[in-house]
Amino acid sequence: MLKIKVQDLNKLFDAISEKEPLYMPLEKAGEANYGLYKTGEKTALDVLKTVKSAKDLFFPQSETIVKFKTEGKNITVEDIREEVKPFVLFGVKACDFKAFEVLDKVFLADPVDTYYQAKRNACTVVTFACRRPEESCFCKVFGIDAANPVGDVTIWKDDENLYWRENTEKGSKLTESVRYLFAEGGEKDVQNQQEETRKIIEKLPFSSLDLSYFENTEMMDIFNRPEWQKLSEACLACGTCTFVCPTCQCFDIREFKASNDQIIRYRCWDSCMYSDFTQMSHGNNRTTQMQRYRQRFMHKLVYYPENNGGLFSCVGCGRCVNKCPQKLNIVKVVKTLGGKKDD
Amino acid sequence: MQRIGVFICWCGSNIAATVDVERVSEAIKSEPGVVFSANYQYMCSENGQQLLRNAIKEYHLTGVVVGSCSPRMHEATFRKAAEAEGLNPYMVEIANIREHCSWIHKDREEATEKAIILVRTAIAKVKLNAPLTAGESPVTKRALVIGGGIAGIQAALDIAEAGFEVDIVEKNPTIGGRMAQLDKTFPTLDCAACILTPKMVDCAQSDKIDILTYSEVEDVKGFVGNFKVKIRRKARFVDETKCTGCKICMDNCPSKKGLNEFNMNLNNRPAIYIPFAQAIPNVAVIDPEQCLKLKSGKCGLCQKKCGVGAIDYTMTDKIIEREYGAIVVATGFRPINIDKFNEYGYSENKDVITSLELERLMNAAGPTNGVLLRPSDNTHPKVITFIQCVGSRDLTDCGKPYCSKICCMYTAKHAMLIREKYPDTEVHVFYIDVRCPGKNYDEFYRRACEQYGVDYIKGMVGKVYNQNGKLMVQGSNLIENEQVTIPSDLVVLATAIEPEPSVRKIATLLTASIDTNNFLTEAHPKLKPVESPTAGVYLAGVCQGPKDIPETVSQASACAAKVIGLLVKDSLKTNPCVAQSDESMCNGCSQCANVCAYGAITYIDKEFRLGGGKTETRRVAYVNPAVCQGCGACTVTCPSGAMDLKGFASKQIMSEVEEICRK
Amino acid sequence: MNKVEELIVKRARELLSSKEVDKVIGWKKGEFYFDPSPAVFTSEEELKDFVYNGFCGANLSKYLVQELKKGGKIAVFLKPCDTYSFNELVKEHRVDKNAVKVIAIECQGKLDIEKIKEKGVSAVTETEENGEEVIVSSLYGSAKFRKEEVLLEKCLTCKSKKFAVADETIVVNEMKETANDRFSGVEELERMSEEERFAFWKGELSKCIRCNACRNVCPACTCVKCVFDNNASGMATKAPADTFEEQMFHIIRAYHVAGRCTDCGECSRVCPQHIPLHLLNRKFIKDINRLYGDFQAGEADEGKNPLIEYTEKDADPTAAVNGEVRHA
Amino acid sequence: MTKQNQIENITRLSGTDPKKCMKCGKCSGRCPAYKDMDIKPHQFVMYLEKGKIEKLLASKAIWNCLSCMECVERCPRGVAPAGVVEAVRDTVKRAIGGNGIKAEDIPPIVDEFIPQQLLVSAYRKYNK
Amino acid sequence: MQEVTEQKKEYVPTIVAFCCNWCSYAGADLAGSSRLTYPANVKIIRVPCSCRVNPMFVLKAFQRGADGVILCGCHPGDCHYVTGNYYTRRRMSLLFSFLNYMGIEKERTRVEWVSAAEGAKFSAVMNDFAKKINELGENKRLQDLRVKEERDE
Repeated sequence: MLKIKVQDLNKLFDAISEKEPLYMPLEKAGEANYGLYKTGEKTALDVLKTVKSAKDLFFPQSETIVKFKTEGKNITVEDIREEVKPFVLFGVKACDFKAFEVLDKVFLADPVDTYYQAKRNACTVVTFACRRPEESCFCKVFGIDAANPVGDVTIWKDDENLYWRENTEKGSKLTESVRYLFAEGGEKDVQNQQEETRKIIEKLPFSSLDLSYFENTEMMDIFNRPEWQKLSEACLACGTCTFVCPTCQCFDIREFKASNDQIIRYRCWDSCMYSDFTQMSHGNNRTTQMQRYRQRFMHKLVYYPENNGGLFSCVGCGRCVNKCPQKLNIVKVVKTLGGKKDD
Repeated sequence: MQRIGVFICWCGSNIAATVDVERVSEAIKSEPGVVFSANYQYMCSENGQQLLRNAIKEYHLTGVVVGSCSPRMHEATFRKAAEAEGLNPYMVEIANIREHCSWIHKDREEATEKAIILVRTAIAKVKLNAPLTAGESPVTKRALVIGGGIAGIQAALDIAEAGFEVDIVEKNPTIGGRMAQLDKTFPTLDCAACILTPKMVDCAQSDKIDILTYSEVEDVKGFVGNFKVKIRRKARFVDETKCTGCKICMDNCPSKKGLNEFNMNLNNRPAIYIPFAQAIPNVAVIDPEQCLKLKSGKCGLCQKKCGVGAIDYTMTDKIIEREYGAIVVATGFRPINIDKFNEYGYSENKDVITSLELERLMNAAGPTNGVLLRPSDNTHPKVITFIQCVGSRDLTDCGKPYCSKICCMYTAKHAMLIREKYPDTEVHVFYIDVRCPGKNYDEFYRRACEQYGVDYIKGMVGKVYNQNGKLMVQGSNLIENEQVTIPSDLVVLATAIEPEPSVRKIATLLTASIDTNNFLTEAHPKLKPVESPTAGVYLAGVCQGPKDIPETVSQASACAAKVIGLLVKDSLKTNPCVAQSDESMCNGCSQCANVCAYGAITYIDKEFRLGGGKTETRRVAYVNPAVCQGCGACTVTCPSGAMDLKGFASKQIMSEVEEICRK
Repeated sequence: MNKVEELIVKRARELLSSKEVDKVIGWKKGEFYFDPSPAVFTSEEELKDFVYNGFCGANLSKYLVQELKKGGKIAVFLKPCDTYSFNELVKEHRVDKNAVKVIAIECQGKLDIEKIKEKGVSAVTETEENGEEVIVSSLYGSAKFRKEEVLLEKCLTCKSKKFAVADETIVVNEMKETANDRFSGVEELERMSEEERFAFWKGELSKCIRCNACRNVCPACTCVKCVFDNNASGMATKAPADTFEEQMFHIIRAYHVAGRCTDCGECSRVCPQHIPLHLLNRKFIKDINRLYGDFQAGEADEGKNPLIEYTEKDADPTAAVNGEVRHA
Repeated sequence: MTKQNQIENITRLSGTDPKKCMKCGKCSGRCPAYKDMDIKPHQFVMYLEKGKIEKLLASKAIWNCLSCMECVERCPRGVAPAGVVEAVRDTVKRAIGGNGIKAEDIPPIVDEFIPQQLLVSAYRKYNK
Repeated sequence: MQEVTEQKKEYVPTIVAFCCNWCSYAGADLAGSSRLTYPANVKIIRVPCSCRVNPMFVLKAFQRGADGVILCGCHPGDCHYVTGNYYTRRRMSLLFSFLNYMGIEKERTRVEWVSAAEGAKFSAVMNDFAKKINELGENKRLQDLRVKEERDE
């Protein structure tokens, strides 16, 4: 294990970013989000939850897929894919890291999403153990250890030091390039911090959330529960929950006419909360907000696990709990539906 | 697939000298959708049009762009040519490469480049054009005239003369209006009744005119050519078809306390009355406020005395509904209330009177039988002082900011008549300005000074007070730079006039706009002075702005001409470039109707299928294409974009923008 | 249970039991003390979950649009600022006021849980307002704050504690008007140079994730189909694919509610990125007041808003933009 | 102070726009002190409009105006001749300097018959 | 004017002018028939009334690379549709003030009233506006980079 004084962190960031683009939580206009580090930038490593998750780096909110050029009656297709240069994603929390696993199962399964894959392969992920999880966190429910995330490198941080552990070959390569900034040691401090953190996690209000209902109930029984109506009543149909969610993976493919002979086809995040979600030429198979609301949670808790060996597509990051304008969230859904298992 | 033909006009050398027309045609050829591109010396010529027509036929064109002079010049020409060949005329767009290009640029390169862009822009628009068809709506061949004063009478007579039926709705028991109250008229001094009453009789005798007195417009629906109007016929308590106007009822009526409105409340009349001798219809009416029978059930004398059994105390208001093709508003005016001008002491002194009251005091049929006696003691006034601009040109709360226009002339008339009839009377006139533009008007005023010795004093009166029975008129004589005080026997105030207040309700019903002074607004102050912005509604007389009798009559006849022009048509072609609301997106917020100057937008409840067998009823906007003028104000007000304008659709304009900005 | 909440629940119970209304729109308790959600109550039994506390910031008026479509008479609890939204909805025929019983309720300003968390207090179990102080109790003890430290942005610059409409009122303690000037934020920006303003908004708007929360929560945004969702509008966008789209969305959003925005502040409250959206809306409000005379949307449930109104003497755009003119 | 400044100053003090005057003379027609005024109320407005302030500054009428405000009250165009009179008087007064009435002189001369308004008006009139 | 254009030859700004059919478009026609010049980068779009101009059109123009947008309508009080330009006046006052508040240079947007008789005014206004836009140069604050990329190619 290696360690570096917190006051030397900027040296570390500069050193990494000199070699490869470095993406990490930055504070811009008062909010912490992942962004490209440049010297002098205001970092936000201590913020527990960035507003948007780290998934942007592999699956950005909007991404050009292909361009078309028309010339008279001819159309040429321009492949805009370029080789993605290696980059470092720094400070990913355990929940967000777990979310990559959820996304991988979607994007890397056959047929492989090459846009996602290129970025995923090019990235060295430095995960960051949580020290002070808060009341909206419930990663434990999904078997995540917030005190010991994996990734290519894992870091811990206390008031004095940042501790560094390489986990993979990619991690070693990164470590090598910045090794000169580090000193050896810190195992004990990390261990102590982990114990502290795990103690806090035990006490968190949602840590005892019980998901067994969703594992043991027939899909249609859950689908037909009358409570969905009440649960969704206050939903504004905005996309906040889906856009801050680290595992939401739906996207829409749209076109933009950049000029008279140039069309850009791009994809952008879609939200199952939107009325045009899965809109088809015949119309829409979900016509009410209740149905759309149900879709989101059925997908997270039932459909996705069904297709992926029981893996839930929620990682308990709690962003939706914090950000929903009307304070609706997955915890309320789980408790409302799961609380009446005997029905 | 669109098949667009592009025609570039040389306009002789007007375009071709600065724009390389050959290059433009060539550049346009490769534009997607363009199947034909040519240039020609004079596109507007017979041969040019033939070129266009041939291309439409040969290439089965779905759209045409002509790069030529301004669309304001030849759009109609090319549209007609296209239509002749079976192409919808609204599939033709003009690129203005003359006024907006060749004529203003010197550099050939620059001008040619710009011309190409302008033509491309027109192509982008025409690609989104939709064939439009002018709608037709039938015309009800009957006109409504609201107001039975001289304006309404003249308009009705002229319309009837052309052979159309016309109804006059008058809220008073008789037609005649303000003019009937006047004694003499300027500048000829002929008697008002002598020239007005024959016209009133003509109205009554015309088989085309239906006079609905003692009636008010209650509701107006519909639009130009197709108005549906509800008219309230107030209970007269006298059967119009039976009453002979014999006046026996009047003589026998025991209630004599009703104020005589016709005589400006200067004397009294019975509860059952005919407003004046030449009233049309010459039919009595019962004032329910004064009638003992109606108030207390005790009396019924008139019914007993009536030889033809015309009196019916059980009569109630009736609402009748009629249809009209055009409406003339001629609601007239009234003098403003001058109680608040306490400097003139109108409410304190009986001998301070308004000009209209003086008219009655001088009229042979008036309360004094034409002998000028002052109201307080019925004596001849020896010194009479006139004050002009009372309430006119006055920015305070009491007055009106505008010039009432008629006062200078009628004051001169009054002064002159008094001096003529009572040469021993001293007449003074306080004035700010004497305004007499008009044929023989200034001459008239000068006559008052020169021939009749009326004393005109330049200056305004500051105070009128009673001192020992004399009215002391204290004012400025600005020419002499003196403050003068004139002890007078009678003071006459040239009171400002204002639109009859009922016009407000009528304006609302007709969605005709009203200005800050309650005058109806004309569609254009110079070019459409008798039209209201609401199609099919015309304005005559003072309801539109202060004016005298000759002007009123001219305007009324102008209205009639407009109405006749409308009613001779069997149907009206509507402008197809009108707004239309996409009901599936409209949520009936009513913002669009608020900005529509023409009242073209109404709201209907419409049922929508939601899927799953469910339906939803929603309030949505409906644009009446016959009324909409196509300005587009509503389209911008609509946040959802449900409202769009045909021929100038948002998508079309945006595609033009895109094309212009393309480099 | 606080006194106001007690009275509200009591009244809701009466209304439901007497069948005077078919449903009640209020707030329902969440997982914590600080996360109540808007909810529709149809039975007395459901009312056990009714809450009204310092975290009931949500404006309930917009829910009437969807609930009224289902039929029945509804009682709704509206805070002073929410009553303006209600009037605006009535004005635009979105809500039939005859089918609604407006119960206007006391509000002393609502609290921002994120501000409290930023102060290091988590696991809040209760709050108590004491004049200008707020006592926040949590699992880890209690803390005292000055009210302005923990109020929602929209409550810091509350425009009025007057009820624009009320069939009945439930007010226990007098509501004090705030002395804060709600336009000071706009003025601060106006004083900046164009470059500074541009940089400010660029920074703020670059955070936008186009989640549409600001639009969807807005009581003035009730279009059947929003231009941004309508592929035929030529303006449809789903993501901030380019900085222009961020700008355009926020310009058009603010413009479309100009003259109709009551300044309820919900847009800023719900923004996950804390973009000060109220500064956009208030610019329009400020300009309207400056150019066309003071106007408060939602003050009445009829009448025209300044954008569908005019006077002949209105300022010319150039003078208006240069700030040279003011309404006389 | 240049003449132009002086004109602007008087206009500002008077709170009236002399261009609004339509020269009807109603102010002078109403003025109760008319006979004693060497320059009449309407002339005050006109001289100001024409910039002939030396005439105004030399006028005796500024001391004769009763400040009854009738002219202001009656003006149909919202012009305030008395405002101009007062503005001129203030200008003259300020040029002379010093106050015409000292506060300490008042109590001895006040008796119960002096209306309060007179005192107020005298202060307005003779103090700078 | 001529000088400025020559100095900055490398960048020719794009100017979109929305003109109402009844006054300003006719004013532009008159400018043409009077041979009163103005720069060729001013391009006119005909609308029935200035009140037809949706703020979205203005934004669209900027998105597509316009460097200046000007709206011309009948003089207030002379609107062919009676009240149309009164609404325009309010809408654009508020919109342009708002754009400026967002940091967009206020000289990039303008409203002018040009009657059908004012050919000279039309040309003068366009010359002046084009000059201002030339001085400001390329619009970089309200543009779509995707469009710019394609344009610059």
